[in-house]
Amino acid sequence: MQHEMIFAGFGGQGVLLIGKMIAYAGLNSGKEVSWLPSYGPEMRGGTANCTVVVADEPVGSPVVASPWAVVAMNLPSLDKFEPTVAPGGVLVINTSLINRPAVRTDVRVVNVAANEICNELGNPKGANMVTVGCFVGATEVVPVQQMEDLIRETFAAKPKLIDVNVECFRRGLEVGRAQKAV
Amino acid sequence: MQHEMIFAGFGGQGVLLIGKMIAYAGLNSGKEVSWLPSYGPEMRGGTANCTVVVADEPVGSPVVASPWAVVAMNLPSLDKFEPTVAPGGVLVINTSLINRPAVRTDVRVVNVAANEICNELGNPKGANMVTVGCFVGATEVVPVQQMEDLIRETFAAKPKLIDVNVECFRRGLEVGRAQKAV
Amino acid sequence: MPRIDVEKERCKGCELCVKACPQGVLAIGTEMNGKGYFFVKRVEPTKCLGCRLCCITCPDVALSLNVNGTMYHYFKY
Amino acid sequence: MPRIDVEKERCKGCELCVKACPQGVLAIGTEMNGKGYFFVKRVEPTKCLGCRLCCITCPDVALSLNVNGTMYHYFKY
Amino acid sequence: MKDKLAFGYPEGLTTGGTHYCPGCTHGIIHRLIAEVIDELGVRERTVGVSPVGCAVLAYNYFSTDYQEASHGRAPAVATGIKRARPDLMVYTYQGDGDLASIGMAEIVHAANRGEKFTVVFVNNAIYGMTGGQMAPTTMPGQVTSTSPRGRELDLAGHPIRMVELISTLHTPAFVARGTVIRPLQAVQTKELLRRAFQYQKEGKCFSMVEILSTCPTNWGMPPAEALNWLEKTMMPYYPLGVFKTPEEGVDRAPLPLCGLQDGGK
Amino acid sequence: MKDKLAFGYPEGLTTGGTHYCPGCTHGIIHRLIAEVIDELGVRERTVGVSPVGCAVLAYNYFSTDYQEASHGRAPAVATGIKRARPDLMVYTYQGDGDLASIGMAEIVHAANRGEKFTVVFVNNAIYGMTGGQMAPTTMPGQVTSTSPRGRELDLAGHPIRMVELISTLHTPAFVARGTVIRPLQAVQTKELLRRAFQYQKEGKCFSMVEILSTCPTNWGMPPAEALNWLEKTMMPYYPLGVFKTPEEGVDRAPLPLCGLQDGGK
Amino acid sequence: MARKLMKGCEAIGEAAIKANCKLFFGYPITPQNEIPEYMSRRLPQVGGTFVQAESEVAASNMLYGAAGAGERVFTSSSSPGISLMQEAVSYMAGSELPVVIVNIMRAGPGLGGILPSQADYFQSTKGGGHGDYRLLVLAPSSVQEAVDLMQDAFDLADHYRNPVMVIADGLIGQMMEPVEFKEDRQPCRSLPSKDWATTGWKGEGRPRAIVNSLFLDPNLLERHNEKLTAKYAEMARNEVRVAEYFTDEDYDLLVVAYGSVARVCLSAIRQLRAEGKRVALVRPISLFPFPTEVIERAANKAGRVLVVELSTGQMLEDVRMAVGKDFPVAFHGRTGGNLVTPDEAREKILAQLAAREASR
Amino acid sequence: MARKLMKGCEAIGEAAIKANCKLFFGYPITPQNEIPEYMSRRLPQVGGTFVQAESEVAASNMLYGAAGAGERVFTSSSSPGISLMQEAVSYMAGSELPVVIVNIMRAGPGLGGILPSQADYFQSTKGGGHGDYRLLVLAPSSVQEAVDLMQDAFDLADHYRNPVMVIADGLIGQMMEPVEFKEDRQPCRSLPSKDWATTGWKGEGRPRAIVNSLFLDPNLLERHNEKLTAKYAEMARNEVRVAEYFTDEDYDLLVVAYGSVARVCLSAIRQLRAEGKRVALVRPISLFPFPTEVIERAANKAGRVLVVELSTGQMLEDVRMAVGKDFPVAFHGRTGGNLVTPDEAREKILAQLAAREASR
Ligand SMILES: Cc1ncc(C[n+]2csc(CCOP(=O)(O)OP(=O)(O)O)c2C)c(N)n1
Ligand SMILES: Cc1ncc(C[n+]2csc(CCOP(=O)(O)OP(=O)(O)O)c2C)c(N)n1
Ligand code: SF4
Ligand code: SF4
Ligand code: SF4
Ligand code: SF4
Ligand code: SF4
Ligand code: SF4
Ligand SMILES: [Mg+2]
Ligand SMILES: [Mg+2]
Repeated sequence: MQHEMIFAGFGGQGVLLIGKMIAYAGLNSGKEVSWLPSYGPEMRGGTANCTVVVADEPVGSPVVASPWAVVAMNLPSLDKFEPTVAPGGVLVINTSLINRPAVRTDVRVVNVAANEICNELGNPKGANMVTVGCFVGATEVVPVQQMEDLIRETFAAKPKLIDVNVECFRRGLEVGRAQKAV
Repeated sequence: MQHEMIFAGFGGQGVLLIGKMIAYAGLNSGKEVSWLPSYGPEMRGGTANCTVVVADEPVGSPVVASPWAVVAMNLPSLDKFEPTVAPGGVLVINTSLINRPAVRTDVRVVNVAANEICNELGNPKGANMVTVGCFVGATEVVPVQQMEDLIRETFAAKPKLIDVNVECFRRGLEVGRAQKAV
Repeated sequence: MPRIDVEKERCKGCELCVKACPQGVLAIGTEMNGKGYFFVKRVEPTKCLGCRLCCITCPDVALSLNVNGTMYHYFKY
Repeated sequence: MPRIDVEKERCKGCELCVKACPQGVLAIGTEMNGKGYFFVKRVEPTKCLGCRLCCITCPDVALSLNVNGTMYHYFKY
Repeated sequence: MKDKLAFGYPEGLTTGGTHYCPGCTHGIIHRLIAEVIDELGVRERTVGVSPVGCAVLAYNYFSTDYQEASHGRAPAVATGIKRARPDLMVYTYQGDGDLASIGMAEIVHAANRGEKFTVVFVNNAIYGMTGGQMAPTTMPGQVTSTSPRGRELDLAGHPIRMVELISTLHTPAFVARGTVIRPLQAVQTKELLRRAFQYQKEGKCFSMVEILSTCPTNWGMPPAEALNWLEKTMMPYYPLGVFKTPEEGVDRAPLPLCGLQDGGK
Repeated sequence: MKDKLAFGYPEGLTTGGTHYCPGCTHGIIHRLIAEVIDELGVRERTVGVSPVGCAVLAYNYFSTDYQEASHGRAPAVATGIKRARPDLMVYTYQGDGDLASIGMAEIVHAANRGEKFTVVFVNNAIYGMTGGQMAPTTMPGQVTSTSPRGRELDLAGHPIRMVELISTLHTPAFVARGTVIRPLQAVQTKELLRRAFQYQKEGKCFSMVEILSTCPTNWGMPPAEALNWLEKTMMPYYPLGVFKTPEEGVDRAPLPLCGLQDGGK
Repeated sequence: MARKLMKGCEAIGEAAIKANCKLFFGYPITPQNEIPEYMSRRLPQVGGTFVQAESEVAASNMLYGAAGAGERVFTSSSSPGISLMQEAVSYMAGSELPVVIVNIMRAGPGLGGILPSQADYFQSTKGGGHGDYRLLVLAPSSVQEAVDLMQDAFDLADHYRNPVMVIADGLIGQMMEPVEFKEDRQPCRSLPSKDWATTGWKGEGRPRAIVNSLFLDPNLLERHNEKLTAKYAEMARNEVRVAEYFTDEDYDLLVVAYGSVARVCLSAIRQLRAEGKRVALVRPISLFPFPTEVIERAANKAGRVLVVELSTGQMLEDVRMAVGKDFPVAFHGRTGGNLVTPDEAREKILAQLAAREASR
Repeated sequence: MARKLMKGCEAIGEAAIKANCKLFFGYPITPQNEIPEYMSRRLPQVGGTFVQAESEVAASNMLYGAAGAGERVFTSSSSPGISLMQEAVSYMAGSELPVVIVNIMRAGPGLGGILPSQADYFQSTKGGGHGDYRLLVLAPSSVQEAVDLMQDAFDLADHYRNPVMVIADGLIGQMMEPVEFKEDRQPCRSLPSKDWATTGWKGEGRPRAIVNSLFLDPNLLERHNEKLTAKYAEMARNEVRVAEYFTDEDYDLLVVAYGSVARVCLSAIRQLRAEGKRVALVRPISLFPFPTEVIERAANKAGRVLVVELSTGQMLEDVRMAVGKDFPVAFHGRTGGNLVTPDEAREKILAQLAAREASR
């Protein structure tokens, strides 16, 4: 099995981080992984994305033209990556910042109002955690426990942030699980 | 016809100049010519030489391994170039600074006490003119008149030097003619 | 009356003009422009002195000043 | 008596020592060394003071000074 | 009566907006240059030279002809332009990495030859474009991505003061330092730029204006705080002022500390 | 009583003799360096760096380990050696083309980082090795093979004074200028070299000694006349002395000519 | 040691430290800034020294000095910066100094862009500097391989007294992959003692050490050139590194690609083979020495070759030389920072297979 | 105009002036110092400007600026200096600037020596700088040809908006030969107007001029690369220059050599032919574009090739690519500044003829 994912959003939204967490979670559960950030001129424009591959075999191409999943945290990202999702794949949309529905009908669309949820939990910077939670909930691409451990590790230096971020992740998880494929 | 010549001596002896004059004289009398100075590390060591080719056809290689003539103004030059003269060629030796006779017997050896002669004429820097005069006298490789014109041109800026140098050249010429092949 | 105009698509919401204005005329708004920046708005337009400090400060030339021609003579700075 | 020795193969005949010597001890000779230079000779050896000015001046370290040990105490310069 | 524009968009700038980070003072400096070019009426014969640095795209922002130089070599490129076409007004726009690090030889020699162009030197004490590495002008103790423990003076030396260094050259020049962190200083800096361009226009001398600038992004602080940091940290070490003018009698080459008489003590 | 050697051949030099032209003062400078190395007892841990210039073969003349640097980059090479092996004594020997022209960036930055090596800078106001082209230090009006009408100040600028330029850096250093044209000055210059090497030995600072030197061959005059030309022409422009020492309180960074208040007049 | 997720650039830095390299001289340039940044953090922790040079010219000459003093040392840069090092590279090759140079190539020419490229192949393998010299050039196609080659690079440099260049692109430099640093790694080649290094001459034990590439006597310089040529020939005999994929099976097309692109091609080829298409891949790992014989053999078996590069065709020339003119060598290149995607590789391969079919 | 005896370097300088080049930026280095020295004397006489740059890095960037401002300009240097120009060369190729660069090659690598060499062939023809670019490279074998090629070089540079490199060695640079400057010389190519040059933007007439090689968008950069590639292909079609000697006759051996060495070989071949030996010579004049077809054809006729260079074998690779693997390509090279003498060439040719005989 091989899963290719693209995480995309504005510069400050932390999409590189959640991509990295998925890669780590994959690695920690015995998979082969790769994480590839975009570092071209688009970064200057304020957008960022990364491509993550989690696979059983050593990863072939870390460059992916039609990913299994796209996680879009803002509108430009949706516009850019929606068309690339492989048929039958997954498209996660942060509806807080994206005010249009998905166009594709041959992929599974998962919606999450990430900014509303994190604001609600008093963690306005936690939208990425909500979103990745939702993604994991909807796909089970990596084990939940791995992800929670990684959140704890990530914020180890700022202990106050650990619980709110775990909380964000869990709320996302619920939202995702509710939209799990059946 | 093609004549290849090497003029060699100490740095300050003016061997590059007499080589250049032969080349100019050749050119002025309608020949093809090339003049190639040595510019390698040997120059630092205080010796200098140049290779001149005067020919009816465009000059092929300006580098010459066995020249038709060698003009040696000091001992190191004789040591270095005597063995290279083509059999039947010409070897001019400045006996004022070279206290050994030629070894080669298969070439025509022409001797000239260049420094004595020029000192005698009150032109201690004129050994090169004596020598080239001797060379031209012995070989007629270029027309005498051309050479005298060139001396006048060369010292045009220092008129006082013209006559003494022409004189040196002519005295050399005599010495050379006396040793002309018969 | 002097009037500061904000070109909202040029503004990057850096707040330097807000800090530079001696009169509290400007403040960062809550709307986002096309590039994702919360841009500056006039909050106390009537307090504007026309001093141009905000204009001189703005790194993105997002502000311009219009005055009633008779009111001031502006020197080239 | 101080004695300046000339290492003739090192000397390039630049004459700097000749000009530096306050006593006229040295002069360019008429003999050539192996490199084609007319090298320096002592012409007034008995006038040498042992001042080392020639030695300090010579770019080619062609000169050395020997003295009778009791005569002077030479400082490292 | 109709409204009158008392502050508007200079002709010397293109209208597209810049890629600079919010609150980066590169933008203010751009505007001041454009205004000076406008006011001197030389836009149609001005050629700018962009550096490699955050201002690499300057050619997109000024409405004059432009050349993009390789990293640090803008003074050589400007020398080429000005020697080819002495009628053109030529200026370089260079960062501190560009000018004071890799381009040190080129700036010193262009100044020393007295090339008749103008250098705008934007000193933000860091490599902005490449993501915040140490520059030769980085302050003692300043943390950057290649001085993670802060600039260590025993390993990296003290920050270089380019204006002071260039001022020691004997060749006549106009050399000054300003900043744009407050409106008054921006106005004063514009005056320095005007003088610099004016000297060039008159064919008098090389001119260089160093401008202390912020890099909120790589300093890791909000724009307004960056202005204060600059004032507090950089300005005491990099004094503002006119350091050298081409007028006679103002050469200030330093003299020896002490004569050789007491050397060696 | 046996004779005693009061002036002999220093151990620091090899015995082969040099390729320098007759009367060229490169040779005197070599001897002084060798004597200092001998006297400090550091020969066995000294590494020299030759330039590209007439002293390119210096590695043949000093009896220490040696590296040959590319043209102008000796300070970078020395930085590499010294950072790799701080226990070694490292010095560069550089001409004015090497150090002040192509190598400007490297010397300024090595000095500014405070690299703990010693630079011997031989300023003969010309490119000796390549046959007498103009150097940055060539005197106004001086005829060279690339300044056939004499150095023209409006086209080539004034000669660069490296000691003055390096002295403006804030990083502590020992910077001085001497010459070897008379025995007394040679003795004084040796003292400067001794101090420079001593500072290095103590790990204190970067040190550089500029030495005014002759090039009889390319100046086109006999050796003795060259000494006089140097004295008459170069020395007034390149004053001898100690310009900077690492001791506290002797930083002499220039101050602005005038404040911004009167800027723009 | 456990596998760790690391960015290519940082892994390269750590690999150097593991190879006992304690010195780094470099100058920032995208997309390899993480290397100097990593070294500036890590080296002081292991008693090493990081120097941010004033330029790539200076950095490369610092390398020269440090290597000449006998220490392991490396630098890294990207295309324009590597161009600035060419004089020093020629000097280091001429003076036979063991150094490691990393080039994380970006798109050119000129300032170009910062995205991945392989257009410095010629510069690296044929000599961007002057004179007859060769670098040993290694091209990893994964972060783990970058780590392994980096460690070998120091051994090879020391063994041959020759600069070794490791070239990759931003894809390798910027991506994170799991890597492992072997605890008990042994040098991959014998390491002769550095008695030629300038460590201070005690007057005995060894001759005076002179690090130098100047030979005024043309005969001495020619002898030096012959010595270097013999060394390069020895490298050509012993240091060819190449990965072959499916060359034991049957195939109608041989793809030749290196570095990041090879990996993309391999993805496409695996998929195609699963579909029954007969394709094989040769991936040169050492670009100098070039795996000429392997490619010649594999190409002959296929009768048709496709070279894929992020350039307008540079390695292509070496492949052409290996293959000769008996059958077609096709080329697909992307430039400007654009990558070859697996789909694109697939399409180009299919087109070549079809052409082969048609020509039968 | 009458023929005049001139030193190669000075003739090159005068040729530039005759080609209406009024700007020279350069830095001294042996064995080409006579070029800057000549320009420093001559340019002010014709209202031109000579600048002694602080380094080759600066000189090449001055070239960039002056060419970008629309003026004809050239520089000259020798091998190590040319290495320092590689970044700027890549920039000039990327920004499509017409400049002329003269390299009077000396022996390397590193500081090497100052005597003749042809070991910068790779650097000149394959790209010593980074990225995909090509220079037009011309190699004269006499002083007169240096003059002619120098004048053409400016036209070619302007026509293609591309740097042109003229490479020779100290033999050509230092020797004196008769030369003639034709009074009525016409440009060898059409000269499009330089409306891209930064001459001041009047707001109309032409778009704003921006001299630049930066393209952040990979698609734009790729398009730029494609444009450059097409230009190089056009050069390859139209700018091949080659001299053939005796290729119309029968021969058993083809010698390929360029520049000074070709001339020495020709001497030997003339003599050998007089003795009845069947040898021909192809002398590439343009090294890029390389006369591949001519060599292929001539080589096929001979069935055996001997390449002679002052290097360890660089052009050799291009000849190998042209010839393929069907018959032997032998090589004779001298390095270190040693020249090939006519006798030596003769001997090597005879050996190849004998080998050919033996293999029949
Ligand atoms: C030869 C070369 N080396 C390095 C770089 C990478 N680089 C781009 S910009 C830059 C420094 C930018 O800093 P600065 O000049 O201070 O300008 P700022 O971005 O701070 O305005 C560097 C090192 C390059 N493009 N070319
Ligand atoms: C990169 C490079 N450029 C130029 C040269 C040629 N070159 C050799 S020495 C030299 C200058 C020598 O002058 P200087 O440094 O003053 O030393 P001097 O000979 O006067 O002692 C030059 C330009 C070179 N070898 N390498
Ligand atoms: S012009 Fe002055 S008062 Fe008005 S908004 Fe700007 S800063 Fe405030
Ligand atoms: S200074 Fe300019 S960019 Fe910044 S907030 Fe004010 S208007 Fe916007
Ligand atoms: S030691 Fe003094 S007196 Fe004696 S020769 Fe030398 S300079 Fe003259
Ligand atoms: S100074 Fe030295 S080299 Fe010169 S003449 Fe005197 S002894 Fe000879
Ligand atoms: S990185 Fe720094 S200097 Fe560059 S645009 Fe952003 S704030 Fe300005
Ligand atoms: S050329 Fe000049 S500097 Fe060089 S050795 Fe001769 S005199 Fe000395
Ligand atoms: Mg900066
Ligand atoms: Mg000099």
